[in-house]
Formats: sequence, C-alpha cells, structure tokens
Amino acid sequence: MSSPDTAQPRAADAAGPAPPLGPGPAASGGRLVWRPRGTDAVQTTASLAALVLMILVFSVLDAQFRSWDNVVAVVDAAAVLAVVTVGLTFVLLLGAIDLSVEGVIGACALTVALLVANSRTGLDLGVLGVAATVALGAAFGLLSGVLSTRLRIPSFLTTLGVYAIGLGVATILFSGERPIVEDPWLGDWASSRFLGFTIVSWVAAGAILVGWLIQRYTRVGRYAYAIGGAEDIARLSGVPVARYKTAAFAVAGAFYGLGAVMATSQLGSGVVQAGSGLNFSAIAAAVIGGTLLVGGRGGVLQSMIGVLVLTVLQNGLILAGVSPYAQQAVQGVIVVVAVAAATWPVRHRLGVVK
Amino acid sequence: MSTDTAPEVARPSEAPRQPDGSSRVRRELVRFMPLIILAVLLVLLSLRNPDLLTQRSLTTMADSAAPLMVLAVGITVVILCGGIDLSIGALASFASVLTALWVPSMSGAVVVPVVLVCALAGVVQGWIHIAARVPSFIVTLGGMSLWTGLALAFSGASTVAVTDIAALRWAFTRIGGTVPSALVIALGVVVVLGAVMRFTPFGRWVASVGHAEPAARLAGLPVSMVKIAAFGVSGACAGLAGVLLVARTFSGAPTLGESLLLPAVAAVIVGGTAITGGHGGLFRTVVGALIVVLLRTGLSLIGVDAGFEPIFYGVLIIIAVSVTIDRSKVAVLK
Amino acid sequence: MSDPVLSVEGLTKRYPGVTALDGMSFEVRPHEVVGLIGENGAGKSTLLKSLVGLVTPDAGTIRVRGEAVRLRGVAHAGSVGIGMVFQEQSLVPNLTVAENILLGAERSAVRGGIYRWRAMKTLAQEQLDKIGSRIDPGARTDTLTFAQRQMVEVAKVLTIEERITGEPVVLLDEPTSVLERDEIATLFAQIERLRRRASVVFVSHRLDEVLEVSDRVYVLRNGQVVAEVDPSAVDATDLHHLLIGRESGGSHYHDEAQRECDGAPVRLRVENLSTAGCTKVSFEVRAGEVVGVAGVQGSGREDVCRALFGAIRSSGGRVTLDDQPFRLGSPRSAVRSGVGYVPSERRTDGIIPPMSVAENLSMAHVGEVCSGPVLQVKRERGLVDHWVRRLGIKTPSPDTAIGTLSGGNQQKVVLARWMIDDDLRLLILDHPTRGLDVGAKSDVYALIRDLAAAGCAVLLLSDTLEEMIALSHRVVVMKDGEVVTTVETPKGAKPDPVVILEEMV
Amino acid sequence: ADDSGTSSASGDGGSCSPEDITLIGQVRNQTNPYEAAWLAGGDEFAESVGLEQQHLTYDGDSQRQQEQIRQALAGSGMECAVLNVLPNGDSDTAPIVAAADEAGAFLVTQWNKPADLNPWDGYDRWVSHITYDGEESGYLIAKALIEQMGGSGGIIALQGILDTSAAQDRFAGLQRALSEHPEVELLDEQTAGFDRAEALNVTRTLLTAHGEHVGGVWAANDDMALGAVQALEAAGITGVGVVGIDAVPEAIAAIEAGTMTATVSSDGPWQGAIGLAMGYCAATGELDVADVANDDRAFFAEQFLIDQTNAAEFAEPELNMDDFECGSLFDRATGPIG
Ligand SMILES: Nc1ncnc2c1ncn2[C@@H]1O[C@H](COP(=O)(O)OP(=O)(O)OP(=O)(O)O)[C@@H](O)[C@H]1O
Ligand SMILES: Nc1ncnc2c1ncn2[C@@H]1O[C@H](COP(=O)(O)OP(=O)(O)OP(=O)(O)O)[C@@H](O)[C@H]1O
Ligand SMILES: [Mg+2]
Ligand SMILES: [Mg+2]
Repeated sequence: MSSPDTAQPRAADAAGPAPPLGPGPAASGGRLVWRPRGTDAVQTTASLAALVLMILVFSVLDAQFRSWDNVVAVVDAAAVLAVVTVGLTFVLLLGAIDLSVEGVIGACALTVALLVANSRTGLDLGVLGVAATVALGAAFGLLSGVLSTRLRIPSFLTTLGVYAIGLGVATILFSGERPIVEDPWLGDWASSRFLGFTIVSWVAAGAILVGWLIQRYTRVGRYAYAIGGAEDIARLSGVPVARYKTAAFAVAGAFYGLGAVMATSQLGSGVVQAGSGLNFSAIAAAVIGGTLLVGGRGGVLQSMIGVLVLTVLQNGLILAGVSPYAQQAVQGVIVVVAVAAATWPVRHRLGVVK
Repeated sequence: MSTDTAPEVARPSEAPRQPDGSSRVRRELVRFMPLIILAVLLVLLSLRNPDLLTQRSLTTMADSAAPLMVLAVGITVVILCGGIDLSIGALASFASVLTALWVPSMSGAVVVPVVLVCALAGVVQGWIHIAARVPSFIVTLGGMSLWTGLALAFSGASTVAVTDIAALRWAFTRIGGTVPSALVIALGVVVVLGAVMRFTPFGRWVASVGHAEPAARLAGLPVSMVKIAAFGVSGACAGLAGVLLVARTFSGAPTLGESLLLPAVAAVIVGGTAITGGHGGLFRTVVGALIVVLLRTGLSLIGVDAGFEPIFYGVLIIIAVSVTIDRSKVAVLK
Repeated sequence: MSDPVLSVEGLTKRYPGVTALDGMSFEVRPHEVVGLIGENGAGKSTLLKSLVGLVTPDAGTIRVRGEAVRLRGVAHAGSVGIGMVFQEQSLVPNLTVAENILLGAERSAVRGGIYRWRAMKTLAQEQLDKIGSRIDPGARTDTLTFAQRQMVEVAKVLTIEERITGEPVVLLDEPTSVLERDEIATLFAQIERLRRRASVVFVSHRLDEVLEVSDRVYVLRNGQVVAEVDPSAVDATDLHHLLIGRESGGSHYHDEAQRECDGAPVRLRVENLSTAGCTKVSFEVRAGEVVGVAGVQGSGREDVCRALFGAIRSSGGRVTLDDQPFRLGSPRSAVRSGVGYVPSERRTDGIIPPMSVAENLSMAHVGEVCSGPVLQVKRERGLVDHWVRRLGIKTPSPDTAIGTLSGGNQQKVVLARWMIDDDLRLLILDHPTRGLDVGAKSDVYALIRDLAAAGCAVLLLSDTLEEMIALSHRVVVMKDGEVVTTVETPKGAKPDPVVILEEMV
Repeated sequence: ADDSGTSSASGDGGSCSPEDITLIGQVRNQTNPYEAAWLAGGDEFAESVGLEQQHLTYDGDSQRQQEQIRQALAGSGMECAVLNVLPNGDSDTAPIVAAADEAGAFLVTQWNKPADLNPWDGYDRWVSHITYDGEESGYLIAKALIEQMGGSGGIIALQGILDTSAAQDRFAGLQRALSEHPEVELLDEQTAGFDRAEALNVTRTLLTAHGEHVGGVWAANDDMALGAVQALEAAGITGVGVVGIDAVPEAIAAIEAGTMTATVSSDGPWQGAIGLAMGYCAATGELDVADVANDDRAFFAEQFLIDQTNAAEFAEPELNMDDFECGSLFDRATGPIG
C-alpha cells in the first residue's frame, strides 16, 4: 500500500483487533453538532427534571398535593391517558402520527358498553366483550396501517380519516341512547381498589408493562425503532416494512381499545366522546417525554414521564387554586418553560430540532 | 465516499421510472391532480345536490374557504421549513378577540395592529424554538394554551360583539356583487407570499432548511432567521384569519378559530406539501383548502344519515389525498 | 477456467439525460476478487445496485451461477447469494450494532417472535469476529465513528454466508474511502479470508489498493467496460492512464503548480483556540497559503476547522482575520466575513440533494444574483453556466437535482459555491477529495491551487498525507487536541510522509 | 351580508304551500342523548306535517356550523326553508341570523344569543329565540342540593365551557343561591367543559383537595354531574349530593336510583319540534310574525325541577302534538329574556 492514509497510532499491528469501543462521546467524533444525537435522551432528562421540579414546587405550595390520597388521584387520573399514550408511542416510533384516537375510542367505548351487560342490548359477554373491543381497536389500527402503507399517503391524513370513520361507527352504535353499563365486573374496574389503587390503574400498569415488553422483545417493537430510525435502510435490509408498520398501528389500536374499556368503566356508560382531548394530550405527553415525532426515538417508559408531567400539572394547578380562567395559559407556559429550562444547559449539544 | 448510497436509491421515485415522454405527462398530471380532484368532487357532490354548483353556493364556499386558506398558507411556510405550528387556531381566536375589542377605537385599520401582534407572537414562538432548541411542536403547543388563555382573559371569557360591523365590511362583502372580498384577500395573501417565496431567496432558504438543515447552515444561510420568519408569517396569517373570522361572524370569541387547526394542516397535506418539510408550495395549499372545505360542508348537504357523514368524510379525504399526493417528491413514509 | 458465479451481459440503464450503464458485460468467477475502477459517474455504483436489485436495468441479463435472474431487491439478492456493503448511511442509527447486523435476518436470535438479546449479541459477535472487530454489539450505532460503522457494514453483509449453501458474491462499493489505514488493512485481510469462500467485487478510487487486492480489474468509462487488466502486469500509472485516457505527467507531487507566498500578509491568526475537542491551538495562515492540518482520529483537527467556521462552539481563544478580530459565531457570520467551508460529509452537510445544481451553487452568495431582495434568474443562470463550464461540471442542466450527479461533480459544485465570491478570504476544506476519482481529484487540486494563487488562504484536512503534503505550503500537526509541531512543505522540498506520521502518533 | 335587519325577502310573511317547505334542524352532534332527542323530536314533528327534517350536525365546530348554514341556504327555494338552530356559542348567532335573513329563510334559534341582538330589531323571519333561564336553572338545582345537604356544608362546582352564556348564567344562579345560604361554602370551582370524562378527573382531584368537606357537587350539566357521580363512586364516597341540568335519561335514572339529587328539564324533544313548528306556521302564513309580541320572540321556556319525587314522570319524555298547533306555540313561554 503506497499511499498512507491518514495515519493511525497502531499502524504496526494493523491487522490486529481494534480496542473495544462502547458508546460515549469519545466514539462520536467526526459528526457535526446538530445531528440528532441523543436529542431524545436530553428531552427525557429534561422532562424528568421538570417533573421532579413540578412535584417539589406543588408539594411546597400545597399540603394536599403531598397526601397519599392525591397520589392515588393522580395515578387514577393518569391511567387512561397512559394506556392510550403507550399505544400512540408505537406509532410515533415509526415516525408516523395517529389522529384517530378519539374516533377509535368512541367506537370502542360504545362497543364495549353494548357487549357487556347493559341497558340496551340483551348481551352479557363480560370478558369476551372486553376482548372483542380490544380486537376492534386493533382492527381500526390495522385499517390506519393498511391505508397508510398500501396507498402510501401520510399517516396524518389516513388516521384523520379513520378518526372520522370511528366517530361515524360510534354515532351509529349510539343511535340516540346511551347504553348504561350494568356489568358489575366492569363497573368494579373503576370502583374497587387493590392496595389503594383502582383496578383501572392496575390494568394501566399491566398495559404499560406489556407495551414495554412489546417494544423491547418483539419484532413489532424493534422494527418500529428501525423503521423510525431509517425506513429505507430497514427496507434494504429485508425488513417487510409495510407489514410491521401496519402491525405497529394495530398494536396501538389495541391499546386505544383497552383505553376505551377503562374509560367506559369509569364513566359508567358508553360515551361517544369518551376519548375527547385524549389524542392531543397523548401526543403531547409522548413528545414531552422524549418520544419525538421524528421517529425511532424515545419509547414507552419515556412517554410515561410525559403523561405524569401533564397529569401532575393539571392536578397541581387545581390544588394550588389557580383560577380556572388562567389554568390553560399557565399550563402552556409551564410546559414550555420547564422543557426549555431543562434543555437550556445542553442546548448547544442538541441535534437539529424540528 | 460514494455519494449515491442506499437511501437515495430506495426513494419511491425509483419505482415508477418510465421513458421520458409518458413520465412527463404523468408528472404534469400529478401536478394538477389536486385541481382535478377538486373538480371531480364538485361534480360528484352536485350530482346529489344540484344547488351546489350555483354561483351563490360557490361564492358561499369561497367565503368559508378564505380564513382556512389564509391559515393554511401561513402554516405551509412553517411546514416547508420542517416545523409545525399548532398555535394558529388559538392565535386566530386571540386575534378575533383583539379585533373585536379594538374595532370601536380603530375601525377598519384594526387589521394592521392585529396582524402585527400575531406576527410578533409567531416570532416569539420561533425565537424560543431556536434559542432554547425546544421542538416547535412543544413551543407551539404551549403557545396554543397561552393564546387561548389570553383570549379568555381579554374577552372576559365571553363573546365580544362588534357593533360597528361596517368597519370590517371590506373583509366580508361581494366585489362587483359576486366576488367575495374575503377570497380576494386570501388570494392576495397567497400571491404576495408566493411572490416573496419565488422571486426572493426566501423561498429557497425555506426549502433548503426543510430539506437539509445542516447543509443549509453550513452554506451560511440565515437558518435561524428563516425559521423565525416562517413562524412570524404563520402568526401574521393567523392574525389575518382572525380578522376575517370576525368580519364573518360579527364578533370575536376565545375559541372561534380553534377548530380550524386540523383542517388547515389537512389542507396543506391534501395539497401535496410534504409534512416532513422541503417539498411543496403555497398554491397547492390553496387547492387543498378548497378540497377540505368542500368535504367539510358539501357532505352534510347531500343528506347522508347521521353516522355515515363522518364515515364518508373519512373515506373521501383519504381517497382525495391518495390521488393528489405527488409520491415522487414527498417522503411518504411519515 | 471455472464457470462464472455471476455474469452480466449487455446491461443497460438510462436515466433522463444520462446512460449510466451502456451494454455493460462482465463476470465474476469463483473465489475471485474483481476490482472495478472508473471515473465518477462511470456507472460503478449503478452496476452494483442493479446486482442487488435496487436498480432495475432497462436491458441486459444477470446470471447467477448460469441462471438468469430478475432481482427484486436486496433481500432477494441476498437469498441468491449477492450482498452489498453500502456506505455508513445504511445502518439504522438508533439501533444497536447487533440489531443492525442481524436486521431482517435475525435467525435464531428471534424465537417465536420474541427477541433473545443474549443470542442476538452472540450471533452479532460471531459476525464481528469474522473481521476481527471488537466493536461492542450492544452499542448504539450512532455513537460509532465512521470507520466503525463501515466495519459493522462489512460484518452485516457477511451474514449472507450463513444464509445460502453455495458461494456468495460480496459487492463492496468504495469500502475504504472513509477507513483509516489499519482498518483498511483489516478489511483487506478479511477480503483475503473471504476469497476462500466467496467472490468479491471491489470498487475504489485508490488505484494502488485495487491493484493490491484484485485478481482482475475492469476499467469502466461511460457505462461500458473499456479494459480488463491483470493487476500483476500493470502499475497505478498505467491504470491512471487507462482511466482518464491521458498521461499523468510530472513529479509524484505535481507540485510545480504551487506558488510561493512568503511575502504575503497573515490572513488568519489563531491564538489559543479551545473547544470540546482541542485546547489552546495556535497557528497562522497567510494569504495565498495552503496549510494542511494533520492528525489522527481524535486529534481535534476537525474541531479546529469547525470552530473557525462557527459550526461548533469554541470555549476560548482569539482569532483575527486580516488583523481584524474575527468573532466565532455562526457559519452565517463566517460566510459574511469571507470564509468558506467544504464539509467532509457531502451528502448530508454539503449539498441539498433534491434542489437544483444552480440553487446549490449560488446558495451561499445569493446576494451575487439578487438586485435588492429580488432574485435575478437570468443573472444566476449566466453565473451558473459560467462556473459549470469553468469547472467542467457534468450535469444535464443547471436545473438538475444535484443529488443525481456523481460525487465529483457534486463536490465541484460545492467548491464553486465558495469560488463565486470574489472576496473569499479563507476556505476550509474538510476532506475535499473524499470519494472522488483520480480525474476529479486532479481537477479539485487545480482548483485549490488556483484559489490560493488568487490570494485566498486555505486550510486543508485531507484523506491522505501525500495529498496534503502535495497541496500545502505548511502542515500543522495535531495530537490529542494540541498542536505538536509544524512541518514546512515547500515546493520542491516536500518531506517524506513518515516525518509527519511520526509526529502524529 | 346585511349588517342589520332588512330582509331581502318580501316582508309579508309566509305564503308557502306546505309541500314546498324545507325543514332543517341543526345541533352540535347526534352523539349525546340530549341533542339526539332534539333531532328525534324534530323528526316527529316533521312527520306530523308530512315532511322530512334535514339533519345538520357540526361537531361543536363553529366554523363548520357557519359553513353548513351558509351552504344550506345557498340553494334555491330557501324562502320556504325553516331552520331550527342551536348556535354553538353566542358569537355564532349573529352570522346565522344574517345568513338566514339574507336568504329569506324562517329561523328559530335556541340557547345562545348575545343580549343585544334581538328578533324584533327588524328581522321579520327570525321568528323567535328560545332559551331556558340558566340563572334560574342553576339556582333551582343549587337550592335542591342545599336542601339535601341540610342547609350547610361545602360545595364544589363544575362549570361548563367558560365562554358560553349557559355556563355563566347557571353559575350566577348558584351564586345567588349561595348568597341566600351563607352557611354553605363554595369550596372550589373548576371547569370541566360540559364533558363527562373531564368532570370525572376534575372531581377526583377536587375530592382529594377538599376531602370530607365536600357535601355536594353542583354541575352545570348532567353529563358532568354523571361524571362526578362516577368519581364519587370510585372514591367510595356516599351521601354527597350531585345536581345537574338537562334531564338526560341517564340522569333521571340516577335520580331514581338515588345517586343524583336533582336536575332541571331542558326538554330536548320539545325544543327540536317547537322550533320547526314556529317556522312552519310562519312559512304557511298561519302565524304572522309581525303579530307576535316581543316577549314571545325571545323568551325563557318553562322548566321543571326534577328530583326523586317526580323523576318517574320524566323518565319517558313524550311529545304532545297539541303543543305544536299554530295557536299554542308560545304556551311554554314564561317571560322575556332579561
Ligand atoms: N437516480 C438517478 N437519477 C438520475 N441519474 C442517476 C441516478 N443515479 C445515477 N445517475 C447517473 O448515472 C451515472 C452513473 O452513476 P454512478 O453512481 O453509477 O457512478 P459511479 O461510477 O458510481 O461514480 P462515483 O465514483 O462518483 O461513485 C452518473 O452520471 C449519475 O449522475
Ligand atoms: N460535539 C462534540 N462534543 C464532544 N466531543 C466532541 C465533539 N466533537 C468532537 N469531539 C471530540 O473531539 C475529538 C476530536 O475529534 P475530531 O473528529 O475533530 O478528530 P480528527 O482529528 O478530525 O479525526 P480524523 O482523523 O478522522 O479527521 C474527539 O475525541 C471527539 O470525540
Ligand atoms: Mg475525523
Ligand atoms: Mg459510486
């Protein structure tokens, strides 16, 4: 070899093995600062810091906030949002977005209310009804996924369409009369408690665990990262991208279905608007937690931090006696300030931020 | 280093590669697809309800489309930069409240301060996004709450009626008895902004930032300024949309424009602008806005049953976008 | 001679305005390393891509072990035993090394749809062991260096060995252009090892490398094979001749074109510059002088350049440009003070692929083609045409998307971007010839010398020491973030690279 | 858009033959029981006169409501159209009135209207504006709640969407009741946007904040009241009174079951039918709008407090078609708005 390449310290034992290299700054040379390197990690740390700060401030401001009862209240209030956000996380990991949440939840809420013992139909399917509802949610997700991948159009619009379709299905199922849930088992989800927390909260905890396992140990989860990280490369490597994208949407839908069951048990009847506001909150929670919209970053657990940030903030503002007229403005400012403050010291090391 | 690595090849553009002649026809067809789909939709809907094609009905539709168009055109600039602005609906509401409050003292000139205030609001959001490196999604999410909160505070949480509506007559009248002035204003915005994008470097800068921000920055483009300006434009458009809304509803209210956010983004996408930034344009958004308005209002008028209306809407909007989108240019993955 | 494993007949691929492959025919025999060389745009990559099903040829046949195949994609090509190493961009950045290596072919690491992380790491480790790499399979890919990622790429392609029964064909598209010397040696050792079980197609612009590893070399020009040579019978100069069809005259360093600049004023003075990766760096560059910065990976030389351009933050130091204090702010302010920068990662940092050649060319000094705020499209067209002609940029039209040009032509556009500024005072070149063919390289060398002759100061980081020595008046050597010495490299008295090499390590 | 009430149609009232009349009912959505019942009532009336009601729903989206109305009125023959509209908010009424006036359609609006915009200001086809006295409703249920609490204790209030007059009036009613009962304390007031799920969450938080001090929950509508009932049930708290407004079937069932204390009837089916009936009578000429007293052109409709004593009567709301004879349209008017 006659042209010495940029020289190397170990030119002598060139053919020998390179020293072991783990991740870390030393290995990251050669890249410019605004590459999205670890942006999600910073975001997660930032929101974790913001969460801790918020908890501290509210604890000082209000004794009620520190009470065990309030902890339970926060957890109960976070349950449905958490489950929905777990589902949404899979879609965000793909780099896609899902706007169908409220429609799917509406349709599923009516479905579960009509399938278990209720005031309108003679059915009493119990667990089966719940399972069928989760399956319906998955089917809606499947629809979003199939439409996005087969027609090759942005998920923003397919899911907007599926939202409308879900809403339509919910309206048809509703047909003017709200089915009141009379199934004591489902009713118990919201009212009976185990170790202080409602069953709904435990279901949520289980769902988060399942979500994390899916993310960590299944193809759907791992490929969601691959697709979100670099879809074209995943395709080049022989990953059946369309299939796993669709699967991720379906998984998300199943979680929305479960969320609808939980909400229905809390509300006591089949409500078309059971999911109102959830879509936006779930996206916000995920992004705040570090599951960024660019895809492949963050994950279920990170998103949960975002869920807690939002829930604690809402709870804390009420307890701190902030006027309902001002709450909205205060909440928006706090989210931005908290995230900005927490990222501030490291802002120059962040990648391209969109 | 090889410059044509895998990702380049894997672009969907490779798939339908065809000899020159027919591919040019296809490309042109794709370019005009949004217009074609608009015409097709109009014809289909008017088959069910012939009244839809009357001049009165069309001008009415144009009226409805104008504020949406202005909003959508504004957010197009932000989306082209690769960002998102969730605050436009709330900002339009805030603008409507300001307009209603200021008309008594300022009459028709109210549009100037309102647009300026909203542009400033956009600039502030853009600046926070740049300076603190907070994702635009989060900044504008916060902005959304803040502007709504301020609108609630300024209006005393109620509707502010405009008694002297003649002051805003210019924004809601028929020029020559037929042409809706709101549409003319909206198109004026599009033309002016379009000219700026086309005849000054701004348009290229926006596209460069959207396509490849690192490269744009290293070429010495004023990336931060471009992004802040984009948010400013988006804010200004939201302000103008707020004024148009007041002219139409004779009052300002803290939730007046909220519901226009999703349709505005939908209009951008239906027009064929990539949600990931870079590719797209304002004129596409104009057609997108018309399609969205047609679907939003047209469907309820052809008398479909409850429940089926949203289903039709969902199906049609999916069909519309699957036909209009230019798959060779837009990174359709997201 | 045994039957070829892979043969190609009359392969043709046309793009609008270019014929990338023009009735190309070639073959690969068992256990053979075939070298492919050719100018930028000769069709090498297109050929390789059509062999893994990424490009659908317009005409021609591809035969694998005698059987004609229509390849549908990488996965399909893998199943018939053809695998390709792409550049570093073909790894998923947010996944671990192990996942990347096994992506899409996890085999026993995924049982019943469930990931078994331990098996995953073991399997990945097996692949890494094949090339003697000790990269941690659990590391996230975006924390690796260029070279490490390249190694992971190679490890990844070797997984096809396990997937097929016959002998695979491994296609390597410029695998060495971003590798350091010992890594190249490792790769070559691996190619030798591979030869026992597979055939290899190897593309490189470094002719000596090609001669070193190949059993047979095809020379490509304009989408056709123009020569098939036996490496043992030729040397790099012959190849060079074959490639560009003209004599490469002059001394080894072609340094006769270099101009003296002794009396010139100091253009750039750097004092005690510190960043995250370098400390208290001081040096100066005169107007018309080319100063090379040498150093191994981690020496901090890239940091210095980027800090000077404002692309990364500096934590201290004083810089003057023409004796005026020069604030290290942003690339924008640097550009406005007459500084230019050619980044090493051209595809992501240098060009905006979907935008036109004209737009890419005029973007940094768009003021040149504006009257007030208004773009003058005619004037821009004139300017672009001028530079396209002057630098011999091969493009169907100024409106062509720059992403479809060959690397050398892209790089010329990036250089032209800075050259249109008459007052360019300092140009920072970060590996400007990466991935360029010999012809394009000498074009770029000539451009750099022209620039210096016109009085521009040039700061140069380079792929090879020889290149740097040839172009520079002086070489600043860095080690561990500090300047260790400065080596004069005047015309006619160029030092041996070893002199600098010793200081670097 | 005319800025004041000069109708472009001839001012001589209706001369439409019944079969030319188009009946249009517009509500927010058909996905809540109250508005679904409204449309059903409208359908029943339409059927009684041999016509069909066109349903329009706008999903709580003001812009869409405007667009729909305008577009619906852009057709031909709109001089014989009758609209029974629930404006999304106060701000939406003016443009709806203007659009109807321009098209010459007969219009009845309900619930939301700015105070300074009135049918008698020259609108000869805006037959009437009907609403319930929100202040009175809020007051009635507050009294019922306080009575149930035994005249003392703490109350938490769930407000509706803050910038609607319904929310503000009802809350004013609560405050009036509170001023009469100084020993009852308003512990907290929060908005839950008329939404059941939101009410559930807000109540949950308020219950931890105020614990056993909470003796009653005052909600600005039944949906929120039902959400509060669920929150109480989940928290295992009993004996806290909950009141709402609207008399949706589920609330009436809850009152019968004892989990809710009281509600106030807003008679959805009647509202859906009466608006169409007024317009119909005006269009056919059986009702001369000019003859209608101002007190009847913007009036509070009669409302009833429903508690355990009379819940059974309201369980199955039925329309009495006699209410919609042209002569008895204003029988439920209890007085002018103001
Ligand atoms: N997707 C594409 N669209 C249009 N033209 C293309 C495309 N890909 C390649 N080309 C053209 O085909 C020709 C051959 O390109 P190819 O990438 O095969 O060259 P190469 O020999 O690999 O060059 P290099 O040494 O620079 O990598 C070039 O002129 C190039 O511009
Ligand atoms: N943004 C950053 N943050 C922290 N450390 C960094 C950053 N950028 C570079 N470094 C570190 O600074 C040192 C210098 O890296 P650099 O890439 O400049 O080396 P180099 O000499 O240019 O290498 P090469 O031989 O590949 O050209 C490395 O140790 C690198 O890890
Ligand atoms: Mg380096
Ligand atoms: Mg190549």
